[in-house]
Amino acid sequence: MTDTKYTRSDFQSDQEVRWCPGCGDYTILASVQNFLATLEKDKHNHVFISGIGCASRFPYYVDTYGMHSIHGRAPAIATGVATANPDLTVWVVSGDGDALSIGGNHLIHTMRRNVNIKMLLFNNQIYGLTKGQYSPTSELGKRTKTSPMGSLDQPFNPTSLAIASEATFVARTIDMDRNHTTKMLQAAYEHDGAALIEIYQNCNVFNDKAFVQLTGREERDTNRINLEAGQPIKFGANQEFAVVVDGNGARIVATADVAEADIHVHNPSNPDPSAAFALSRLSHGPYGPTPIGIFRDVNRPSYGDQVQQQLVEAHAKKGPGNIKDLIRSGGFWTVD
Amino acid sequence: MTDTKYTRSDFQSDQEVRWCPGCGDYTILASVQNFLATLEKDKHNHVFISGIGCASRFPYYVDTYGMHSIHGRAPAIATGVATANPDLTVWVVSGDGDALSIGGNHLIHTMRRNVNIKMLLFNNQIYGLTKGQYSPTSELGKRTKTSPMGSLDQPFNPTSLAIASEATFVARTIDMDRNHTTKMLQAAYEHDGAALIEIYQNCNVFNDKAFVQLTGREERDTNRINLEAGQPIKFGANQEFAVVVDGNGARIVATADVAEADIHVHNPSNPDPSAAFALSRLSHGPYGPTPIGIFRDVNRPSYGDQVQQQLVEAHAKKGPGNIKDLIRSGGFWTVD
Amino acid sequence: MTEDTLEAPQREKRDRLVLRFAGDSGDGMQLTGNRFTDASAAMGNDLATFPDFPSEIRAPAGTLPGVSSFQVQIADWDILTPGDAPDILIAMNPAALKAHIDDLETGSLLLVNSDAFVERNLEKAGYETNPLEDGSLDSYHLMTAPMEELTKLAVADTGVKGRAMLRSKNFFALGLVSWMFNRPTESVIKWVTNKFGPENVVAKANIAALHAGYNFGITTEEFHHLFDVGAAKLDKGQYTNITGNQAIAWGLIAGAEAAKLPLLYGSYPITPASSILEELAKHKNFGVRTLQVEDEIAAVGVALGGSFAGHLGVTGTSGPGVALKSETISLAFQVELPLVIVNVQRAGPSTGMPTKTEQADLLLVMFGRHGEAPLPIVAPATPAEAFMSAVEACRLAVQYMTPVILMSDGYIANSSEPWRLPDTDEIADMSRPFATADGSEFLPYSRDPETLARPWAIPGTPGLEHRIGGLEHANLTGNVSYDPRNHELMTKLRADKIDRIADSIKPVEVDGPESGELLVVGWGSTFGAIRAGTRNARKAGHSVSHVHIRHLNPFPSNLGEVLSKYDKVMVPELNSGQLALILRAKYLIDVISYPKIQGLPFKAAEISGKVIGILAGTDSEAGQ
Amino acid sequence: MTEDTLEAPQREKRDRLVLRFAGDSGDGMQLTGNRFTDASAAMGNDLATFPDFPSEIRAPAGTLPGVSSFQVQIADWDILTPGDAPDILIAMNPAALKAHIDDLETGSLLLVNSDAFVERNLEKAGYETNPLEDGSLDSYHLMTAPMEELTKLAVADTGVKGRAMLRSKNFFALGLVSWMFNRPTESVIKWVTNKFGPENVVAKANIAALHAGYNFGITTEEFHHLFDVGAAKLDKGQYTNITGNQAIAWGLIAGAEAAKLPLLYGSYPITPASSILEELAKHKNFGVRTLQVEDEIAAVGVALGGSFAGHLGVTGTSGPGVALKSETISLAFQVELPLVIVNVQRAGPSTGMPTKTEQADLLLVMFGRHGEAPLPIVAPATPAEAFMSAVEACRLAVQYMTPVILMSDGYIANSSEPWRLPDTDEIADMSRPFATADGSEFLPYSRDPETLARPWAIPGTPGLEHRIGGLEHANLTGNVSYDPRNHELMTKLRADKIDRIADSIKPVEVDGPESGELLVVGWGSTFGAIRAGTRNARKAGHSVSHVHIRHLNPFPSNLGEVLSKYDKVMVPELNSGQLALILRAKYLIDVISYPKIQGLPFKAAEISGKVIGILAGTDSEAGQ
Ligand SMILES: Cc1ncc(C[n+]2csc(CCOP(=O)(O)OP(=O)(O)O)c2C)c(N)n1
Ligand SMILES: Cc1ncc(C[n+]2csc(CCOP(=O)(O)OP(=O)(O)O)c2C)c(N)n1
Ligand code: SF4
Ligand code: SF4
Ligand SMILES: [Mg+2]
Ligand SMILES: [Mg+2]
Repeated sequence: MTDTKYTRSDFQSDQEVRWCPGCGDYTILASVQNFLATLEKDKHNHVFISGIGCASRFPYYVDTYGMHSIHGRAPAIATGVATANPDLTVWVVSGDGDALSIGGNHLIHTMRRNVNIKMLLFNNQIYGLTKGQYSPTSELGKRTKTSPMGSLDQPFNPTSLAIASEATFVARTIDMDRNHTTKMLQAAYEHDGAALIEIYQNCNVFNDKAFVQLTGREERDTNRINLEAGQPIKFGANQEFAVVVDGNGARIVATADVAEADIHVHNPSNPDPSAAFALSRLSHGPYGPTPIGIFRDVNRPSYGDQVQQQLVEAHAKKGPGNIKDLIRSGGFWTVD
Repeated sequence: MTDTKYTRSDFQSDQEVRWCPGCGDYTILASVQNFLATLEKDKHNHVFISGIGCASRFPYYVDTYGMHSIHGRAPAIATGVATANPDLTVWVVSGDGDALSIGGNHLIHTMRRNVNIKMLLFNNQIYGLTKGQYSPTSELGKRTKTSPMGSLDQPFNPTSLAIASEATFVARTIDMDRNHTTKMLQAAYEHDGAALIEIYQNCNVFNDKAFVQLTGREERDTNRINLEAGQPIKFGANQEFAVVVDGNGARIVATADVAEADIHVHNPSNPDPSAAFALSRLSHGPYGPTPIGIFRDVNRPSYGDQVQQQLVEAHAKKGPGNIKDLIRSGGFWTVD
Repeated sequence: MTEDTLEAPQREKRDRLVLRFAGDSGDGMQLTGNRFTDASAAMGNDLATFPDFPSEIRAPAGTLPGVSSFQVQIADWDILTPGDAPDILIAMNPAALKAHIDDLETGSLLLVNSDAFVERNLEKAGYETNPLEDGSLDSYHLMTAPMEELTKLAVADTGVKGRAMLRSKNFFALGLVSWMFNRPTESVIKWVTNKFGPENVVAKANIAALHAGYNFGITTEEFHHLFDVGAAKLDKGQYTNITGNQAIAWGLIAGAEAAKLPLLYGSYPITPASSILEELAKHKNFGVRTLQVEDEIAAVGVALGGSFAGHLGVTGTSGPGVALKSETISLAFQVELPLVIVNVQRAGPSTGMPTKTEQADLLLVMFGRHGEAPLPIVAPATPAEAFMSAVEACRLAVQYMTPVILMSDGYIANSSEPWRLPDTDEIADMSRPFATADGSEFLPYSRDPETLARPWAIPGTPGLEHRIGGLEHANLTGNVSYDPRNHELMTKLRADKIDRIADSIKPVEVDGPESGELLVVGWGSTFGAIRAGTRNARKAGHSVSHVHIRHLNPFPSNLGEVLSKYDKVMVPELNSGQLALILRAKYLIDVISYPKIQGLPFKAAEISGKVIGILAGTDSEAGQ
Repeated sequence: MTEDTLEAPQREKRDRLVLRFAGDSGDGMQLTGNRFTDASAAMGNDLATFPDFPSEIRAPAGTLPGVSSFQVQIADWDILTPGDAPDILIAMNPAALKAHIDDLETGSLLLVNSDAFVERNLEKAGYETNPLEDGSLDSYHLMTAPMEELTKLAVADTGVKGRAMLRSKNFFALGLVSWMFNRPTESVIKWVTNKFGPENVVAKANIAALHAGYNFGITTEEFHHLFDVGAAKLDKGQYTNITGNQAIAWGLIAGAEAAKLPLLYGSYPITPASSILEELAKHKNFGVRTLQVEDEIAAVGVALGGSFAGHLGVTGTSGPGVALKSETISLAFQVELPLVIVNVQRAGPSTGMPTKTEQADLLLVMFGRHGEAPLPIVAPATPAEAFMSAVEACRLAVQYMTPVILMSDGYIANSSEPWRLPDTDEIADMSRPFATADGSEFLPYSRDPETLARPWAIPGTPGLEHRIGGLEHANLTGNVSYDPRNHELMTKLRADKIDRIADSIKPVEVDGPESGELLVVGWGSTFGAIRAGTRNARKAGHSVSHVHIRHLNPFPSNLGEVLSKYDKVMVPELNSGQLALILRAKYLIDVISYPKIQGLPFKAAEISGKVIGILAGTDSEAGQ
């Protein structure tokens, strides 16, 4: 072991973890706690804000600052925290219902503003806490308690939506792949601005095996498309598949059928988000070949920094605020 | 004149129109009223639902059914109307603040559900009714009453957002171009499902000339990229510019510099929305070459029809509901 | 013991018995309780249930927060509550014992799954020594059974393997308890078979465990406390056992039918309201449209849109959702369209204790809108009554063209009781014809002279094109108007319309003397405890009556007069005095508020104790 | 007339005068009124203003809904209201005349822009004949001036062309009125020059028109009604003319400074609250962060997040926004963080009449949250007072760790009055140190023994890592808890904390006799009318006193005692009796409610009339 400042236990709160046995949330919690322990950053400078849902219980279990807020509003509250104090690392933990259903508006606005928050979207394609209704990422036709004849709602593709919301960092990972999760956390942490990580999370009680095509021993090699910056996109046990992007979008081809030069070289920092968007359309959920990794990672000044910057400029231009002058600024007269 | 069933005046209500003189809303009103008069559809089968804002006053002036609801909620209310009665044509009229700020969540969900509504988004890049604050489509750095040092918020590109929200029909037009507006209205009307038309609308009081690059005599030819299904995308007074779409997104080239075959042929009904998305990124507001026309037009069953279909299926399977049986369905015992 | 006694043991007759099943949330206590309840219902008992479970889906096994319980009272007379203290507690593990033992009175029965009292579980529950052994339970009548071991043996041949074998232990407990209380096992077997299919291994295991438990009771000497509760002398009729949420769902279907309208239910899942949506979603063959949408604001929006288009728009939620819907409800009030808003209250504020009950949203629904926007409020007193309350809410919405609040709570939602099935043909026709063009100018804000309801002209009607909206509008025409006098007029008209509802609702009925020393006034789910508590006090010779208010706005017109006939008025509420505040303001009576804010319902004994205290002058706590 | 009289004409001295400027919303009436007001302020008059404008940005020219007006009362004593009826109405077109003439008493002055009385405009205003000619105005003192013609001539050389020339006609009117009422024109010229720059053609045109109007007064015989109002004998000090929204914005800055906290203001534009956001956005050099976000829910969310991080989080809106924020305010209450919510009320329900004033959100802010969640409510009585009310709201938020409601309304927001500038150094330090680690276990829900406030430990503080949330939590530790007794305890603790605020606020003060026949109780913007009305009634010999409540929750502790000293209590409110309801509930007094729901403030004469009616027994209308 290297001598890091912290160990995982420094980030374990004294609260008993109360997810269902076998829930993917446990794995993500471990990944996050382990990751935080690798950082130099003082633990009191991390803040976790969540909404409501199974996922949103997360902050209770991490021994940092935290707020378990209300359903859907975590990005807004986190915006306040991040704008007030840009020195903090503000994490948002949310579920697919919390982030994309009731909280959809805050999500897209937080992305476009590039608020410096790290949003972990635990996508289990179901409402867990309320016991199994379909969510905005549930597949068409899904039968749940509230959709006994099958859901009619075309699901969102969260990565597409985030990219179109002008997000500067968008990634996807899988609960069970702790190494990959850690890499995504690291990249999001280093990103200056809003970062969204969609984490496929198994809800073994209400939506078990939703991600089996990406995690199953037999399926995963065929279906997992690893996105690596600067690399041509190939996948399959023997790299036998490749991805091509052109005027019709992205599509999967047999590596053997295309020239190496025609294989799309992944560039998450392309200022134009079109290729990232095209890649996000390769799958519409974990139902076949699905890209995993960083879709987009570009630079734009973060909201908190810019707000701060305007304060500094105003200060430089007008001097420090003086309340005595302020109340006289509209003109005054004297009675004596 | 052909002998249509109606004339514009049939769609003019007795209410005095109360927008500022010179407002682009007048032109759109005329276009819509004229368009409605061309239809066979009975006027009592049109419904206009709006939110709050200058644009949202629209329903008062159209002599059909209408509701001037509350800020941002028109898509939700319209969903109720369209789902209750699929025979109605349900129009939503909204502003950039109404639709994209407070109403953003309903917008994206209505799009993914493919609710059969025709959404006219009057984008004047400003809050008109509340007297000139910046909106979610205002350009970066815009100085308004609430952003005296310039807005810090990266604007939305409404067409990108709609496409990523799984919209089946997305178009853009300009208030002043009444012919083009009419064409878009016609296409939206014919589309079965959710249709979004972004209409660039001049607010001559708080944001005058925002669209001058697309409407000005001198600028428009260079900047207006007409999207026509099946056509290679060229523009400029002499078609001297063209659009190419590849793995890096869409970009503008000199027509002379590319082979005709490399010019992107516009296909709004491509099931993959990636090219439409790429085209939407050509501009981020009306500040240079900007695509006008239909970005996307694909088929997916509409929400209202599907809801209806499930009722029919349930009926076929279980017979008509019988309340006497229902209350006995959990078993019962008799006391006598 | 002879074979004879084995076959037909001596059973003590009781007029009522309270059982509480408690175990881990994974142990299936709700299911066990419900099966026992159904068997009792089928035997003709009157009964009332109280399920109580944690908000975690599956809190960690063996811990206190993970304990789930189900209480049921069965009786041979028409009882009103699930009972105050259990006569028998069935505890499946140490945590369940620890969480509930304090509610058990000395001498009561205690049936324990002894296999669970191993060190790990004891530790998780915070026991330092084993209570089964350390004498701490000596004051109870303790019975133990190694339920896990016996279950494993019982299911060995059914094909279930490994840890899954233990899953049937609740059926073992159910079998044993069935024997003790003389319940037939047939209905349970039928239910299991229906649910899983006859060939299913789980079904087989459960049935095997059930039999094993039953037989264990027969063959083991320990279980000699045998009780029987006879059939209740209930009114003639057909009965079913029903929970409040089910009753509301069915009542909405019946209400829409009586209004001759399709039902459109817009909702967003939230505990404890979700099961109304889930129930309604099953009944598409009634033409019921259920729309699960993105949030509560959209939910009320789609319902309002549905009403505009001529459906009966309904939206259901709990407190946080009502808060979010407030702005749209205000619009519905202003445009005067029918709309029913169901609030299944839970303990707040904020997320509070979502699985616990409370009545603390009364002032929210009464006053929680900007501007002057009074709404009718209907509140059922019991799960069964919720059916007709839902019908009534639909009636008011349609007849008066107004949003209506239907106030339920977590206790009503999940508890069940036998419901005497109404003759649904007798539900009065409450339809109101849509407006049609008659050649004269259409005035969307003209009014029915009696109800003050405006016409309902739905899109698609030739000749009645019109616009409505949230801006203030001129009387009759509905054109936007900023005229000061018109605003005052419209404000009054809208309020008068709601007030007129008082003409069409039932006066309050007094249980007990028509005048006297003390009147207890309640609303909502406290009914059973108040009725039982006041009756008990009356039996003990105290002058006390009970009035339960079902219409909270407007109040029934005789309420003021009734209140004035008693020296004192006391209002028990699961909040800090919200109805009390309104009664004080309206009737200027020094109402004594009796608040309870624990996320739990009242017990009958709490009410009678308070009554006696007030009458004895030992409880001097005045109102507020 | 000699040249002498021209230079210094005989002017009638008046102690007070009420002017109303009325014209098309495009005519610049608000600007004209404000310039006149500033000139009067600079002359030392006391004054009060009442702007009234349509909600359309630019309603169609010439129509009644397009009329915009601005009333100002100037006086040489400390008046309290903008006056009931105008002494002079300046009408720029027929619609303005029609909309306002009914408010004018017989014999009052009427100054009309005769050029606008052409057929098209008459028709738009609904006049069949020209009122300037048909004798219908004979009972007023009518003066006319062809303002458009004269303005055109005046601006001919300034470079303004075409229809734009007419835009300066309000300056012509202002010049003429300035001459009539002896106001200097310098301050206007200075303002114009500052606004447009000295070389700007619009500036030049406006100034030319101003001079032309002034000179027209001097040279035209018709304008012989010349009045002068001397300086008011106001308390010594420096004064500025301030609107309520400006005062709130500055008060928040001052409050944050006194709390030694950066201010973070989250908002979404809404009439009539937007200008608070707009004002605060100008003062980034004070470290003020203004976040215009996507909606009201986000606005309160960012403010709450700001508070969590150690800023003073404030959010401002109007009724519809308060409704939307309700759920998050409940969270803020539950996590016990400071937060100020400004509600600038407007006429509801729903969108209602957004530019009109009303007080109908009192019960909403008092009760409009799910669960038991009482909040302190502070309400300024006048625009100037709003400054210290905002400071007070900040104090309560920080000292008691609670959300606080600051209740203003459209009338306070837009009206102005002279404000005697406080010595801001004397604003008490109201900071509360953030918690820091001291080695002992940190208990986020331990409490200050006096205020019951919990510690404020902000992220970034070493050693105090902790989690807060909307679920019910255990006393002291804040760990999630479903314990029934704990829930009751926490509910009480949170309520007690709010009640304790009563210990730190000023008792109510009585204006008038300390006991007697009638007490008038008001809150908010009705202050001026009630104070003037009751004083007038008292001068006329009636026994009436006035109490104005600035803290609506908790009430000042002497309120009950004060109320008990009068035979009758009357509460005038711009709603249907909301404060009256609360007083009735709390004090069991048969309060007489005097509601006005017209989107307009009370007039002093309405109050005195009601007072006299009640005392004479001719007004028997009892409360409710
Ligand atoms: C305003 C409001 N509406 C609804 C709820 C009920 N609710 C709590 S969590 C949740 C959805 C949970 O799903 P998701 O966000 O996907 O999280 P998960 O439990 O699956 O992790 C809902 C509907 C609530 N608490 N508050
Ligand atoms: C809940 C609520 N919040 C805020 C407002 C105030 N408001 C009315 S319209 C509007 C924005 C108008 O902008 P936009 O939607 O772009 O329409 P436009 O006036 O430009 O046509 C706002 C903020 C409101 N009426 N209701
Ligand atoms: S319900 Fe699903 S998501 Fe929630 S804790 Fe259980 S397994 Fe995890
Ligand atoms: S403010 Fe702008 S958008 Fe509104 S009516 Fe006037 S010109 Fe049109
Ligand atoms: Mg989920
Ligand atoms: Mg706009």
